[in-house]
Amino acid sequence: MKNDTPKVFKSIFALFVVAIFMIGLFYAFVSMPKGWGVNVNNRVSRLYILKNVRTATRLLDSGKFFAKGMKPLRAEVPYKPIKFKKTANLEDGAANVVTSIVVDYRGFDTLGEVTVLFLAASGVMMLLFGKRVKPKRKKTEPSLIMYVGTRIAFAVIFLFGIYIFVHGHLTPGGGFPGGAVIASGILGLFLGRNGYTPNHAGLKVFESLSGIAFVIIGLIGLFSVKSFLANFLPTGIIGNLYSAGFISLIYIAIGMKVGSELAAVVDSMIGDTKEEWS
Amino acid sequence: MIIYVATIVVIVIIITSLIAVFSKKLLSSIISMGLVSLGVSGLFFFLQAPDVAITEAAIGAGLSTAIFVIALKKVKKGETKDEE
Amino acid sequence: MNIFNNAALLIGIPLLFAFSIPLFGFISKQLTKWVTIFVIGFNATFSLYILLAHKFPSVVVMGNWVPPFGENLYVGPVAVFLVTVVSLIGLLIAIYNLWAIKGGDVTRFSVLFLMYIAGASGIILTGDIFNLFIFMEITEITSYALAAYGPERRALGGAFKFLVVSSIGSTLYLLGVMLIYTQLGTLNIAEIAARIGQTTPGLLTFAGVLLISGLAVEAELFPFNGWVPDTYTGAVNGVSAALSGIGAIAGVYALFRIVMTVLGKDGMYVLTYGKLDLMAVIAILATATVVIGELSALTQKNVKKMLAYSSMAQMGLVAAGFSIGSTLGVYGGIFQLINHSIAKSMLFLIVGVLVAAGVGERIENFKGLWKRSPFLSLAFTIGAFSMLGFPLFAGFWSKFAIVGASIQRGGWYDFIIGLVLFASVAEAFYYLRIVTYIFSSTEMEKPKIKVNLSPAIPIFILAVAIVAIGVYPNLIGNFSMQSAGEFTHKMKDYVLNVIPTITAH
Amino acid sequence: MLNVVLGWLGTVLISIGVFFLFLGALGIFRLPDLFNRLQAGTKATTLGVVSTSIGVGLLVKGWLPFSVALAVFLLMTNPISSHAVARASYRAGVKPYHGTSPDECAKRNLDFSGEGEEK
Repeated sequence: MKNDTPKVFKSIFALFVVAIFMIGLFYAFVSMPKGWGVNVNNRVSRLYILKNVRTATRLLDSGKFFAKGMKPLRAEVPYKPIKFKKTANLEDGAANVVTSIVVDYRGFDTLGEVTVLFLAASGVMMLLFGKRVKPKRKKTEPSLIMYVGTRIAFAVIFLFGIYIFVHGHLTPGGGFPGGAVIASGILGLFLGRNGYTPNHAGLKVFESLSGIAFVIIGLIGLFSVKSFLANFLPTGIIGNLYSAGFISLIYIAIGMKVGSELAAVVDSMIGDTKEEWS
Repeated sequence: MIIYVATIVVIVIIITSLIAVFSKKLLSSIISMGLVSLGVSGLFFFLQAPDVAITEAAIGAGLSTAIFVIALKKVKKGETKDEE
Repeated sequence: MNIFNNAALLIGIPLLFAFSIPLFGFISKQLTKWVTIFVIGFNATFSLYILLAHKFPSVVVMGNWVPPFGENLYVGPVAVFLVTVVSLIGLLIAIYNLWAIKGGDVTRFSVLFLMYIAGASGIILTGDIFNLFIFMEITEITSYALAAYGPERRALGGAFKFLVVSSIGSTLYLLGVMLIYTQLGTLNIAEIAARIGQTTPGLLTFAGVLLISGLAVEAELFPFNGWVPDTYTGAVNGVSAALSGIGAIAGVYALFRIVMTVLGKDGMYVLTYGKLDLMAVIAILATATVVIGELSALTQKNVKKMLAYSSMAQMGLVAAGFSIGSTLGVYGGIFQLINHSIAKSMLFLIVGVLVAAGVGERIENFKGLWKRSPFLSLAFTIGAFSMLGFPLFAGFWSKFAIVGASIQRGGWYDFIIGLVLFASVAEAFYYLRIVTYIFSSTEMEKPKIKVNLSPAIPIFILAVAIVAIGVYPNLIGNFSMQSAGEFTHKMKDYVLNVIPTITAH
Repeated sequence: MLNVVLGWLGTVLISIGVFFLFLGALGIFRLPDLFNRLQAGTKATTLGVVSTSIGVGLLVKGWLPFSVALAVFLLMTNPISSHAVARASYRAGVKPYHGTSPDECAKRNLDFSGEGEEK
């Protein structure tokens, strides 16, 4: 398709849009209160924990906080203020605070992110679906050095990926980077040998089972603690491998899922397929 | 000290992203995108977010670059097939 | 055990089955479609139960952290009502897909379709501004993939356009969320809504513009809806029906949840803080959307493209209804939204059946359809009459409500009456053209169209629903009225229910 | 006593590593073509980084296992990757420097056609 718009106008228009955007962003940051960040006095924790929770329980019992005509919510579940310092120094026992935010406080978001990745992989596979065909042009056969080297490196990379997601609650890292590291090891295997194909059915089963495991952990929380994705395991002593409740379980599930998904994406991208519509 | 290193990294990021936008070859765009990701992951590390840094390095610089290259190869193969 | 705390199952069960559908795919491809129907049916019955039990609002806590700390689902009147509609329409489209989807990767299609509906439900249910983003991503990613499904090349082009536009949109939305988070340090919708006055006005304006730009992509408002015609035309008909019937509901809901609850002021008429009256902006965008959509639809010879432009215009009407800001206006908007999604998804399904029968998508191909298939012709006529707001059909009552609301509001909002009338005239022109084509006789004898049971059931149910709502509008009018309050009286109906202990206002 | 010895050893290792890294950088500047530069880059930096990391492991208490693991990983991957780069560029038609004689690859007429050397 031919486009007759002169290039200069396009560039000017693009610059105009970008300029408006930048001016807005600049204005937004300039007009921000001093300190360049969250106003600490208004922080959530201060507002709700230090001032209000004690009185909140009392007021909730008297029903004053509800609008007229509204039934009190959670009437059957009494309002419990959160008990901090249940574990040594954090409320969910993870030495890595990022992890406890990602998996415990905002575990639902993480479930959503995993789903996004799963759907992206599914979309790629759906688009590239078809009968596998042999490539017409012959590919270069990688040398023996690559073949042996990638296989040895794969073992180390795989181990490292597992380390990253098993220690997610202790050291920086977690399910997503661990899975990505594993997938890049599998990518190395693809580079090392022509016609390398992982076990498709195995990858699919792995992917499904780990996703199911994640949701089932959430459902166990729903039926034992009455809240979806609640931490239902004891939090243990901070810094131990067996601590932080269900965080490491979820990270193992995420790591396996991300690893197998990305590997499947790479596989379906590399393989040559022919579309077929019955 | 770390502010100087970070400044250098930021400059590298800007230059590589400009290369990614303006380069004529798609392959060099992809490679420079990978470099951008690498720089960004370093920047995350300087900003004391090692979690994000590891993720960015593994996914942005490693895997997505590879997937882009594979996709580019696939697209080019399709083009030549149509011409023949 | 309290069933309302289990509303998390509305998200959890679809997720569980979406992850396990590839396993079912090993057994049989047909089985995956049945699993989809089963799961969406579960969602529909569960949400219908909650809707009829009248025990909402309730707050579903995620991860055992009370609202401002963790995340929550807000099962309020709007959420329950819209989730019910979404899952019912999704169920019907899934039944249609049972017949329509053949070839290609059926397993993955089932996964994506199931998650599309779960994502739309998630957008509607969630009480967290970032979680909203996640579910937006889920619906958008599934929409690209679903829109690209099919043997036709044009599907890819449409899907790619949608991909580009909506990734820009979601980036803008994320930027807006970031700006608000830097100001308030919270992501909970209720808390932001209560404390929105503490932000800097200029920054709030910019953040609001960013949020609206991001959400308007899925709500199909004017400058962000360039993807609509190509994507709807290119996609398989079942997917087009889902995009216009389900995605539109979620998009409009998200847009007005942000504009009215988060950025809006409490009270009868919604105004905004900051230097910009965001509702006026929405009204202008809605006007532009209606005018452009209707005028473009007038010139189309392709029925599917015409439906796409008409869908755009209808979303403009919905936004116009919302932008009046009064309870009656919101009521009209929600009512119009429901009518639109019922009628438009039915029309797309009918076009799908006709295309599969070899009739084609051009207007000329509809000539003499009455003799070939009375059932489809009648259903199409019902849908068309509902779209153009013919009395005794569903669309009439919603347009009537919007007009009434604008009269009640007065002032410059009177122009919305003109807008609705203009839209009705234009719609009458292009829908009645097709209807006359359908009932005109041709000399050429053409074979009769045989309609399978699987597409016939959803079309029949949707047509009956349109007539039923038209005859007895309170069928959904009551629920719409119940919902409308939540948008306009945000403190009483939303914030205090989520965080009863909130003090900052 | 042991600490002093380890400290000296570590310092010496780091110095060797830094020297080789410098040589690698110099080689990349001075050498004529891609293959030579690749050789300089890989050979020198492999030794340089490995000995630097082991030296750091000796100097800082408790880092030795990590640095040894790092060194092993580098020893495994660095030569392989540069081998792959060199092979790909030779196949892509990058001509070696004219002073490179003999061109063993051309002489032995290695089979690059894709008929597998090994399966």
